[in-house]
Amino acid sequence: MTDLETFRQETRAWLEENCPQSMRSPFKSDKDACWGGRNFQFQSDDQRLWLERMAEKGWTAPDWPTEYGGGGLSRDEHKVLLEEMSRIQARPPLNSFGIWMIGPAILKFGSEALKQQHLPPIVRGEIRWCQGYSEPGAGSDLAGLQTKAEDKGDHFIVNGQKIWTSYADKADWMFALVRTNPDVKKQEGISLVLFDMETPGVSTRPIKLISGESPFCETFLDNVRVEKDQVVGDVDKGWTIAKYLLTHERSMIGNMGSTAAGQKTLAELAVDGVGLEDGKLADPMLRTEVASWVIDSIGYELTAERARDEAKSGQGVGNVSAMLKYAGTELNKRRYELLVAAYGSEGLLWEGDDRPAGALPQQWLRTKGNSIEGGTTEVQLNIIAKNILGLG
Amino acid sequence: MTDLETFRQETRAWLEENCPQSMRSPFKSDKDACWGGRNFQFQSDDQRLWLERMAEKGWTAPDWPTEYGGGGLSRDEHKVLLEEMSRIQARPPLNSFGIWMIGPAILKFGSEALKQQHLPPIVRGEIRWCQGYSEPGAGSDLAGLQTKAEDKGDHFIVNGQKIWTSYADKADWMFALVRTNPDVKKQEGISLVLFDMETPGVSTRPIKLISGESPFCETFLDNVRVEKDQVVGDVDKGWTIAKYLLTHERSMIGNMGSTAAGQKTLAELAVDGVGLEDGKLADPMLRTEVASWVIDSIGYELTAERARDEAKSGQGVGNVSAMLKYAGTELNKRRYELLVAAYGSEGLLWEGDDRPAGALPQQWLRTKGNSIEGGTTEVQLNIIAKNILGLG
Amino acid sequence: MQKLVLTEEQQMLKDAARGLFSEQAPVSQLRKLRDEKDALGYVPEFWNQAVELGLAGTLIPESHGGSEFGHVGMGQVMEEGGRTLAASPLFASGVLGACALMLAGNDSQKDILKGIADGSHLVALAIDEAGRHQPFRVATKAEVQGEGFVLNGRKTFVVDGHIANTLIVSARTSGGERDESGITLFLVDPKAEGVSVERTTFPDGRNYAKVTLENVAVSADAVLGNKDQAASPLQKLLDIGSAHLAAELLGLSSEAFDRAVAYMKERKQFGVYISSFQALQHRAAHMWSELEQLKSMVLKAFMALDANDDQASMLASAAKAKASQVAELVTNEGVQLHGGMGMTDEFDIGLFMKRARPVQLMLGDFRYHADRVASFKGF
Amino acid sequence: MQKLVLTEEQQMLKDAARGLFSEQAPVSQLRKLRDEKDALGYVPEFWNQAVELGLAGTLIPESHGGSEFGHVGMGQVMEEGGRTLAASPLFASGVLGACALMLAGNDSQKDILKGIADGSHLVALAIDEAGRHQPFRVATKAEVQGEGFVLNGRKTFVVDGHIANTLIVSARTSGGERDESGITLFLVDPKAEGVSVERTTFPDGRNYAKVTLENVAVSADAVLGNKDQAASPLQKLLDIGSAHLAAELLGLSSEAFDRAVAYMKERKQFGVYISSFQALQHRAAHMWSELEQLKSMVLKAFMALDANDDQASMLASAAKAKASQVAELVTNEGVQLHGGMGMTDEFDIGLFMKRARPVQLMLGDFRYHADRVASFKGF
Repeated sequence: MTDLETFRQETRAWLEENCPQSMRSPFKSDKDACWGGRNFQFQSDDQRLWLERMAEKGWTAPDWPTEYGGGGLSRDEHKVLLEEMSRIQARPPLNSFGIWMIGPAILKFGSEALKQQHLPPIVRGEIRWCQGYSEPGAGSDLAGLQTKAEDKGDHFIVNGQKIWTSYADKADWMFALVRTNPDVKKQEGISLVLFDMETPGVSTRPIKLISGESPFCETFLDNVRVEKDQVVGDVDKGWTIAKYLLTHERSMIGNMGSTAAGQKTLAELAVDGVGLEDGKLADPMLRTEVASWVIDSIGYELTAERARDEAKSGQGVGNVSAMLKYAGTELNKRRYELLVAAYGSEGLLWEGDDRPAGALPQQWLRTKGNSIEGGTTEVQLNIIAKNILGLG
Repeated sequence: MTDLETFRQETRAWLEENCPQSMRSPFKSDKDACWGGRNFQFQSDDQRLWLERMAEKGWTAPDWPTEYGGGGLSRDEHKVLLEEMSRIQARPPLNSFGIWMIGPAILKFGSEALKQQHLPPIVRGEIRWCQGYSEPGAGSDLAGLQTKAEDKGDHFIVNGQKIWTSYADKADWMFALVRTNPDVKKQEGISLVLFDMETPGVSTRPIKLISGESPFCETFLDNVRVEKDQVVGDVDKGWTIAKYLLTHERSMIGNMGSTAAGQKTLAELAVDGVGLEDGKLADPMLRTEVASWVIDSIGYELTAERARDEAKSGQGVGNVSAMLKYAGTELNKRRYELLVAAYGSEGLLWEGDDRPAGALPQQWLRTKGNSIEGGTTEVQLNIIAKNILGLG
Repeated sequence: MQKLVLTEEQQMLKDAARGLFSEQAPVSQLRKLRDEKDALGYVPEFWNQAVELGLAGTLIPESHGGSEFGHVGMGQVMEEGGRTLAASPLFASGVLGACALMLAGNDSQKDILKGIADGSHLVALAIDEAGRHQPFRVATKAEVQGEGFVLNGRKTFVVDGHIANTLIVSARTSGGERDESGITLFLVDPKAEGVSVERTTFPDGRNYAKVTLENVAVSADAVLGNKDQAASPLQKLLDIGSAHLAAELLGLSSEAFDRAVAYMKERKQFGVYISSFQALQHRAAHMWSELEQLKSMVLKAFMALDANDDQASMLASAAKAKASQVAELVTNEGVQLHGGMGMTDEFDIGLFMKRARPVQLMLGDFRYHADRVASFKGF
Repeated sequence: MQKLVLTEEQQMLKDAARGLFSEQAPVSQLRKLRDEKDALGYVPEFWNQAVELGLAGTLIPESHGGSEFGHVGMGQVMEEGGRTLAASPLFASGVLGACALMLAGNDSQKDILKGIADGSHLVALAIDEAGRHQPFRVATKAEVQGEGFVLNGRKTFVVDGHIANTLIVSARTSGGERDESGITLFLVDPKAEGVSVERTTFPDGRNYAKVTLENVAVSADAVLGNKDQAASPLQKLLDIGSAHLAAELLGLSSEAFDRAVAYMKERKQFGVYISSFQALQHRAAHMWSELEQLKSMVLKAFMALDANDDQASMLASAAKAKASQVAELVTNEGVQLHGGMGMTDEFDIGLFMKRARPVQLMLGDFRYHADRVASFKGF
């Protein structure tokens, strides 16, 4: 038996023993996710137990080094773990911007002290993080940020405003881009800093979207003290790290074009809404549009697959994340417009438990942000034109 | 009886008496048009007779002053004449860039001597004109033209190359834009000059298009002598006249979105090509596209009508020619793509007399030029954005 | 042929309407109604002012208290109301209610018109039974009972249903569920026994209701028009309604477009105004072109309706189809061009998108009307 | 699951094909064939070189003289041929002809494969009877006569028909004109009495023929596959053909796109390169994105065909649908981005448009295949 097969058997046995039954089913709603942090209210003892057991093995961050609390798994072992979790429909034990975003950045760019300080609590789900990048005036021009960090010897005093901070009102720490040098090219005076959200001068306000409540907040920074040892990487060199994280984010958002497993497809939903006649969608005009969408979505999903396969094989043009982000989010917007058309007025019911299309109106409106957040469609097209096609 | 009614009765009687029977039917092909000029071969005695009779009354240019050979008709009389000609399906006696383009420019901007010299022969169809505007290097940047006119005292020596000169190989005279001053802003050193195509140094070469033979030519100007009294308006001030003529041209080309009287509509042709099932186009997907086109074309035709009505009433935003040019030509391109789809391979037959869709492949290819000639779609969108929406 | 321009009188009405809506029913009014979950769903003070200006009676003959200004006139009012997203019973009562009575009502039924014109009597049309508009697919039944009828069924998407004094209900008196013949219109008192009206909430915060009819007894007088033969006047009514909704979509799309263009001129990115980006300029120019075409189609449809032109139905459908398409384009682009700000509830631009979709769907979306245009054109 | 990348061998084949086409069959070769109204419609010297490289036998088993490289392999060849608009009997004979025999032929019929692989025997498929692809609407009749059959009917759009040594003809042996069952495939010698083959001219200057069958007598041996039951192998054959045409469209669209991008970088307007105009940049970026999606779909369709995956038909139709759409977009934009120069016959870009439309229509256009995808997906 190979080592990997041994690992699979051990993992399967461990999961069988340690994953509570109630944690072996897909999330029913967003509320089922475990985010951890100082003030997190566990939904159940099972949820807490599942997090603790996984964190103890470092499997909340399976591929991080064990010295920082991670699982220390190889690429292949990591894959086996995911497969075995998927086999029993085990829920992810922890949703975390710490694991997804700032953790990898600290691992790659941070000092040893920062690693020791921040990574273990992230793995254990003790500290919940939020991302302070965008600012009201900056928009697509992220590097044009204005939040100012004044050098005070051993610390900075930070003043400014962040926007689109997901869960800022629930997070314990923030990683933020701030301007530490206003006198150089805009990309060259930016630093990535970390601070506790309980620091005096930090306040947040939730943002209501056109689709209703949202995890987004505005964050106001009013003379906030940030210690110098909380800078990731070098002072004024934060833009490199930011770009690294943005590419990461873009490929996550791009995934929206796909239909998640278990979710009904657009075609199925259209049939629910419109009905069939002689085996064909009863509205031939809508059928044309849905067919066109289905074809495009096949292309999108295969392209995402091909990009992964090419990356593994060391082939392909490389930076396709801009294209996937563009195509995926535009596809998702079209999907929801077609759903609204398929259900008609019944699909626009804003409230109530017995709506035939559920929260469709809110979801439809929410998709409009897909082509704005994480780099607008326009920015993605600029990137493709300039970086890939060499137009300029 | 009002004067206008009298005029109508007299006109009707005159036409009845003077319009030969064979001139009372729509053109069967482009070849039926009478272009006049030194070398024109009349198709029939009737065609020649019809031109001569109309020219004698000045009705080849009904609204030009009688002193230059025109009809001297008022706006209302002109309308009555067109109505009465249309009533008996009288063919236009003369197609002429002289009447459509350079004549009006000379009337508005030219010296008395130029009017005396050029307008009467235009009215009589004795001199055929062509337009020398575009140059190979200029494209959309018309004002960037390079054809150079060197001042030699009482004349210019012109060197350069023109392209897209319609019927240059058949025309007697050319009106051309040339650069008389290379040292000022590009729009400010251009003059509009007139010269005989038989002048030494003028040569032409027909251009073959993707659709086949075309009236377009390249025109080479090699040390061509142009008398100074053949400048329309002031030297270096030709750009104003050019713009006046371009707007005129744009609105003529824009008309392409409409279906000419007597021509079958797209819907009718699609039914010919595809057939009906239960009263509906047998291909439901194509039906969706044709319906969408029909709706857009209704919008286009009504907008052209509204623009005319608003202009008459002194209402509206005014300069809508860019929009009509844009919408009309894009519509025409879509029309022909849909026709190709409707007829399928039988519609692509390139040769032969018994083709079910006739010269469709050539027409389809020719439409691709609609959004390029007379100012590209991109230029029209720029004009709308800048001049109408104030974006910039 | 009539010129495709407004007469001086029509232009004056349009200007007056614009003044009223922008001052007395700005977008902030709709926002307030929505946020406060206002029970009526419109502001009576504003409605009174609109009535005072004669707007409710624009389509009603002078003999019945209206100003008889025709569809072109009322269309200008609808367009201007679209610009400010004004909430009022104008469309339900002043367009659909008034025209239903004018098309099919007998003399005594037409007495209601006076109440519509003076704003005291509100009417709502209860036609749809499913999410997608299929006006001749009627399952609601009206069975003869003595001298009158008894009604059973469910209606949905009833505009201003919960504030109506009279409901106009389509029901089947004969034929199968999909037959065009056999449909009859009834005037129903929403307070009658067996009628329940439930207000529902939509993204645009406007008034729509579900109406349930359970053994509702009505007298023979309640029949509007001829028994079994509602299809023809109903179709005419829906043509009229579609044209007026196209006008509303034109108004809201024009305003959303104007706001997007204004935002482009004030928002800077990468140190320059975003109005200087050619890709955005071309998209804006295309939208403007589309809006101009729509404007012509809407005006022509109204003129054809006023002239009883035999192309009126086709033109109304073409206008509604195009309006639905343009509204979808422009409201989506409106949010996109506003960037992140466009996604916030705080900015108004999202409200135009939220209003557009219900109006697009109402009385048939692009697909419904494009299908009709194709049929009219014989393919 | 198989990775969506080419194997080293497939990449080598692609590179070899690209080398051959670009050197031995550049666009200028097609132009010359067209201008000279060449009787054959392809250059035998080039065909011999292609055969020598094994391209004609890419799909044919080694036992019959081929290299058995599969659809992914042949797809690379088709794509590269699309790039240079290469004219050759490769598709008609090497794809359609070879696969028809492989799918339905008996042992003695399969002997033809050797001739296909060595380029000496050319086959053409005569299926269509009208301008729009409807392969199961067959009016051509085959009536039993003695031991054999007698054929009557007309076929159109027969690719490389006038140079074929063998025609594969679909004809009705039973059932009504629109029935799927009752269709039989026949091997017909174009020199047989009653067969007339008329070459027709298309915008792309390629070989298409009309075939007329007038009392053509064939023996029982001429039946390819089972009598009355051609529908199933024919559909499989058409799936294969559609995928390979999608590959050709991918190739020609990619090349047209590359040329447009190159032109943008060399053409100046208003003193700057037109590649600096953002509106054009965004259109180019969108096209590139579309081409990338198409590339994935074409590759996946071939892999599914090679694996006999039950999604193969759906994926082939999806690929052909998308390819038709993308080719129309890119070839239209290609001409537009070249401006006036793009309209001249002198520039090559127009030739890509002229090639694209026949290939889009061949074996079904976007609409035909989108309809199939919808049916596969149950709506």
